[in-house]
Amino acid sequence: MLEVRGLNKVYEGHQRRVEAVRDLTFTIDAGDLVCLVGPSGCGKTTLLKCIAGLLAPTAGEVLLDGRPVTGPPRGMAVVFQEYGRSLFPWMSVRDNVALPLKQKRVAKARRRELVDEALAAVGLAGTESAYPWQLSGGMQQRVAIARAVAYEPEVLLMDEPFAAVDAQTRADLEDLVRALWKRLGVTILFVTHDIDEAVYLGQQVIMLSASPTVVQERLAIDLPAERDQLHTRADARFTHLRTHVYEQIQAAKRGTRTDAAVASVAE
Amino acid sequence: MLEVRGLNKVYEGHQRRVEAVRDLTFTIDAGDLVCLVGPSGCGKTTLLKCIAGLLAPTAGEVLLDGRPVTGPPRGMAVVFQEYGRSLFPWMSVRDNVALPLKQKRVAKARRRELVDEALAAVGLAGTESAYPWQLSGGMQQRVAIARAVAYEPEVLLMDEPFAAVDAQTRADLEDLVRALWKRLGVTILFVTHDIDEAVYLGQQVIMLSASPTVVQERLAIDLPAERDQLHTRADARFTHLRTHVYEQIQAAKRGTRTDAAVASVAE
Amino acid sequence: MAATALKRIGLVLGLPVILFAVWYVATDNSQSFYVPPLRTILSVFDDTWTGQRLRADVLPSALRLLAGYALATVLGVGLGVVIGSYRRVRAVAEPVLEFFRAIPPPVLVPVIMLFAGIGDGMKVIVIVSGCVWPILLNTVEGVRAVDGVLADTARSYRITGPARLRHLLLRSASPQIMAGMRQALSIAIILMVISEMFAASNGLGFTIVQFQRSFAIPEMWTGIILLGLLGFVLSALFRFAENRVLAWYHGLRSAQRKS
Amino acid sequence: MTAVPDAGAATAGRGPRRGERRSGPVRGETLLLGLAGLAALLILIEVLPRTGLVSARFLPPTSRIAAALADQARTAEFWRAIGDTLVGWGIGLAIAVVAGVVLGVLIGAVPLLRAATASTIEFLRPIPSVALIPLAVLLYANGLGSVLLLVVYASFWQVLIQVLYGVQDVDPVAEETARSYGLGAWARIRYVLWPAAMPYVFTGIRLAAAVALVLAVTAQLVIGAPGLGAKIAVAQTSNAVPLMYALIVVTGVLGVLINLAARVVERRFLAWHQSVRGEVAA
Amino acid sequence: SSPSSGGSTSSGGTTQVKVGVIPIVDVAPIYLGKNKGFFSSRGIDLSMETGQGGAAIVPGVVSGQFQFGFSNVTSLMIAQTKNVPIKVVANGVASTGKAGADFGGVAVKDDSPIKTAKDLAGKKVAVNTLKNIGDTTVRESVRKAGGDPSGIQFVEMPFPNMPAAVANGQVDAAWVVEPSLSEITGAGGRVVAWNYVDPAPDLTVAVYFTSTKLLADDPDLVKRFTEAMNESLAYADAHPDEVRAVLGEYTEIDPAVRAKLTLPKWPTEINRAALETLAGLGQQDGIFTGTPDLGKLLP
Ligand SMILES: Nc1ncnc2c1ncn2[C@@H]1O[C@H](COP(=O)(O)OP(=O)(O)OP(=O)(O)O)[C@@H](O)[C@H]1O
Ligand SMILES: Nc1ncnc2c1ncn2[C@@H]1O[C@H](COP(=O)(O)OP(=O)(O)OP(=O)(O)O)[C@@H](O)[C@H]1O
Ligand SMILES: [Mg+2]
Ligand SMILES: [Mg+2]
Repeated sequence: MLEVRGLNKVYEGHQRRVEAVRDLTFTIDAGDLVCLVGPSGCGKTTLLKCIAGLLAPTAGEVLLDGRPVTGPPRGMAVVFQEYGRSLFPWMSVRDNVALPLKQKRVAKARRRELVDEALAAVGLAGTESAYPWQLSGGMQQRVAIARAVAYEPEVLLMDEPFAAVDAQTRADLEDLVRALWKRLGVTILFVTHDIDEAVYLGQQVIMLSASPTVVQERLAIDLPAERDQLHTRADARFTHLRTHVYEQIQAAKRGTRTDAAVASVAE
Repeated sequence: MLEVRGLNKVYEGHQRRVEAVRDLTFTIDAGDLVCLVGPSGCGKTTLLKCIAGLLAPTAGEVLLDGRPVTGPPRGMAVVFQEYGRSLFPWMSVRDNVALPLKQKRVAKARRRELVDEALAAVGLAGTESAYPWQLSGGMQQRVAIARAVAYEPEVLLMDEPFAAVDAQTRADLEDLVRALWKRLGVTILFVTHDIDEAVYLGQQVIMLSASPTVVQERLAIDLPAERDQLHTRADARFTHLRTHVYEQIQAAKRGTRTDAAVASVAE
Repeated sequence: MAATALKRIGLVLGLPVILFAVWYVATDNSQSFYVPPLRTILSVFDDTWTGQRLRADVLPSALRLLAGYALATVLGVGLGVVIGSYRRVRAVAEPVLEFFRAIPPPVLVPVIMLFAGIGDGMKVIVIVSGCVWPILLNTVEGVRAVDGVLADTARSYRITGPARLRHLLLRSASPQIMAGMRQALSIAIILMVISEMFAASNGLGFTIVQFQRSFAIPEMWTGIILLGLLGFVLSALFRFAENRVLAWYHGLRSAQRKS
Repeated sequence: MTAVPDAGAATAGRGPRRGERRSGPVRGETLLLGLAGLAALLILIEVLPRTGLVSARFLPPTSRIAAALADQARTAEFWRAIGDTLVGWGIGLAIAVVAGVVLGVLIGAVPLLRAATASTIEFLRPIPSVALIPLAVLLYANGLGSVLLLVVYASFWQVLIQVLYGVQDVDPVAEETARSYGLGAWARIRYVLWPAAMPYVFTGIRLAAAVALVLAVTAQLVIGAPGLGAKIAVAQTSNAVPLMYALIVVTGVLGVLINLAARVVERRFLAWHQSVRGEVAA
Repeated sequence: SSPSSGGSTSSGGTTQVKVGVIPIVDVAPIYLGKNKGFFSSRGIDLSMETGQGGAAIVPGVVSGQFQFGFSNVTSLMIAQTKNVPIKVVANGVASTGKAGADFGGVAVKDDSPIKTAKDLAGKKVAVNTLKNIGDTTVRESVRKAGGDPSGIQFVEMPFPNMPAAVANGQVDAAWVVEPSLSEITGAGGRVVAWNYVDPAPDLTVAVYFTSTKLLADDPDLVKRFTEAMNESLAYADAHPDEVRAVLGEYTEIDPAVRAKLTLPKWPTEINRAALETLAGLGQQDGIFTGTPDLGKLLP
């Protein structure tokens, strides 16, 4: 459904030339929930922007349903890492969430419903009329999430969407994303730095290497589909998987690949 | 050394009136490393800004060395939650880190040394001449940290400073902060959402309640002073403490206080 | 590389060439005394703007223009920073400034003459009196709009006084200040002309007004074209400077967009 | 530890604090301070001729200007002149603002258009309205058309340039957000580009408002279209110095009022912007 | 009247006529004549449009926006050399011809070392427009007084600003007309040269003109305007008190000044000989590029 083929992205500046992504190839099936982890600065955001059609790759291509992505595709929602700047400061929280729906020509009543639901789901009921800059960092981030959730997208790209919220809220939001995924069959690509989160949420975890970036490993998470914060995280398999991912990330940062570990998981 | 007394902060807007902090009273001794946790939107950032002298409390006061704080005190460094916006976009990474030192009249050679060290410590050697907006989110956040570290402050306030970096980098930065603290005897107030991090880093953890915000509990972390990522986190006491903090945060979100748990830890 | 250069030249010259062509054709049979054929205008251009005249009229004008513009920039940015930084100063000064801003230069000039005489000083002051406004207003707004987080950062690191001015206020407001300076550039040219309508005996504006008065209409049009060219050249220089000063800003704004 | 708040920082720290009060008193105070500023100017003009620094023959003291103004205020002709000036100003400004904004957004949003028009804009901008007077008279004599031509020509550029700079000021993350949610060109202009450019546009409108007034009066002054300018011209040629200053004062006061109105509108529409919110509540 | 008359609309037998004038003393007759009905009796519905000088009036007349205009003769001669399609239709205003009692002259401060026109040589003198009637006539005055006019530095500024410029010493002398002349003399200033008197007796200073197009299209209207104008001029010349009164209508001159200022002469005849002299002076000073063809310009 979503195919990334030989993706390469080089940022050319005045004196700076950064090869953010060297060569990425992977596929995500429709309805998959894939988590993406990788060292800071390895090109996750870059990759997401290329998939979202916001950035033209230097080489390679992104295909969505077999068609190359040249601009933002219909039915896609993105939660940006720079959540604060992605909210429109001139609009109330409600309007921020409602605007994409309006664009999508959702009827007014339904729009209201969706907005209210989404805001309630992220724990922001009651802040509808506030401006984003009147909110705390975590609250702003949740507005951005609510906007994506209310949009009911077919493909959802999230770039470290829970970085600014507390542990409890984070757990709730994780469950929200899984619920949304199950209910609507959304295809989700989820960037996170929290390894537990990646394993808890994903059906698949893609690990990126440090720069020059390639896919370090792709790991299927063979935990049961029904997950909950208490039991899933206490599961031995969970611990095993998270340890593996952790080791891979460490290896990625060192620039090596611990093939032994892969074998031990893939066995 | 740092005293917060009956602090109350109300934001008055056009139609909105938010009591961000109801009544906070606590003391931090010189050379303490205190972690602050609390639900998203409970007023941690507000508290930090009041301590930094950037925001006037509605009631109550902040005392530093017995004197009331009315403006940013000398020798204090702050890492803001909105790291991206706290970097000067017109300056290179190097200049961003060097500017406060210049202001502090650190000699040129020493300045260069400090800047290079700090950037290397956060893993950003080689990006000195880039502009902040040419960096990834996590890299930007690390520039902000490097700036604070290079400043060699006496009091260091950090607002979720590791939110945007990967697990491995985060662990490294945690150790960096502890090393800095030990080396310079800095007083550190560290806001985090990561409970493990709070317990791992702090000598004390202050838990805030949900809004209207008061101190829910203050917990001394009785782990050995020498900590390391592998062993400390595997320690049973560590697990015990983190579970306790987690329960308190959950309770805070529900608006209750699990006094039983407090007793069990404080015993 | 050559292709892009060619494209740029095409973009710069394309529209003007088309417009001049339209002008040429549209006025070719013009009988109107005041709208002579472009052909006629162009044919007198060389004789009108001889080296002698460029030296005697255009050069003094240009010098006054630059002096006035420089002074207005310093004044506008300086006052703007102060007014933008302090709400009370702004409250006191704004009505007074708005008062003067609304007075037309032709009315203001005699008043200025009362204080500044009729020499070059007066003309420079007239230029300043008109082109300081866009710089001032934009600086005020730019300084008021400094990002709150950035301002907090500067304060917490005790970046105050001149360092704050240099590293925070001016840089942060510079996109808006540049907008003001660009506005001011063409206004300075306009006021150069107006100032030379009073007590002048040389200058580009003076010459144009003389042409107008003595019914040398094609020559007057050449003067207008020359003003346009002057504006174009100055703005090209300005753009060059702006691209250096705002390199970070253009990079920041277009980093994601273009690539 | 010597982490001590020092006095300098303490005073600096009070800056934003002041602004934290409710906006009501702030606005009242602003008004009072503004009036104080104007009063100081009036006193200066009263004192200057009295100290003999300039002759009262050429710069009459405030009291005499006020007397001349009071005389004028009793005539219907005076109010008609103000009306005429405001009509020329208002229509001209409206045309300039609409044209400036529409073209500015269009040119600013389409990079190719921007590149292709830049040189032409820079060529046309410095052409003074006064040089266009014969052309204006040729077309419209001393009617409203002449005034409008000069007013629109001069103030259009002010809006256009500000809009061009404003459009470029959109936060790329906000822009990308809009694009990723499939906002069309029009929606992006309306919901993202326009609000982001608004601070620049407001400055442009305030600049243009004054320039329009200046040009309306100048046009009347030079080509005798009815209005304050024509009255100033008569007062000038008649050597009626106090009257001339009275009329100039009226022009200036119009400028102050226009700016006041612009500020009120701005506070409403830019309540979200740092420049306004920074002032009302920290 | 003819409906084809250039730009003017006729209604009920009267033709609407716009005249571009400068709101100064010189044009009092046309206001007076309008009040007296000299124009309406000839089927002319007259309205005055004030402009600040040739730049505003001549294009208006040429384009037919105004039917007639008022201008000084040197400006019109310049226009003629440039083939501007205009024609003089009536006299405008003339010097009184009396040194010591004319409506314009070169004035200095009371304590100025300049005593006579001869002393103006090498000095800084303000005129309202350069290369026009002011500087040519001032030069002639200096020449006649035995001075050398070549070193005079003329500075351009509007008449109303001259009193201040003279008082502040920004210029050594200023060629001014009423009422600014009264302003200077009232403050103790002296007149050192009568430049409208010196070049020729009873110098015609300004005239009314129209476009050649209107003259061709509607000669009848022009004829009626000339008649009415002449009647107005004669009436004004004979009734100075009424002139002083009408000044109160279209100017803001202080009543005290109005009562005392020196009025010009308003003969109906254009003084051709004087204009030829003026043309000669203009040519001598290089104001014209060619020779003005007075035959073409004057009726
Ligand atoms: N606009 C830009 N100009 C130049 N280089 C850039 C730009 N944006 C990103 N880069 C570079 O590309 C690389 C990858 O950046 P990217 O933002 O994709 O990383 P990331 O994986 O999202 O990191 P993080 O987890 O820290 O957010 C980095 O080295 C960064 O410096
Ligand atoms: N400028 C402001 N205007 C109005 N209300 C504000 C403002 N800043 C913060 N608040 C409100 O104050 C409360 C506390 O905000 P604060 O930013 O201190 O929370 P926080 O604890 O830092 O949260 P987070 O962990 O999400 O960053 C929130 O309810 C927020 O809406
Ligand atoms: Mg990123
Ligand atoms: Mg916060």
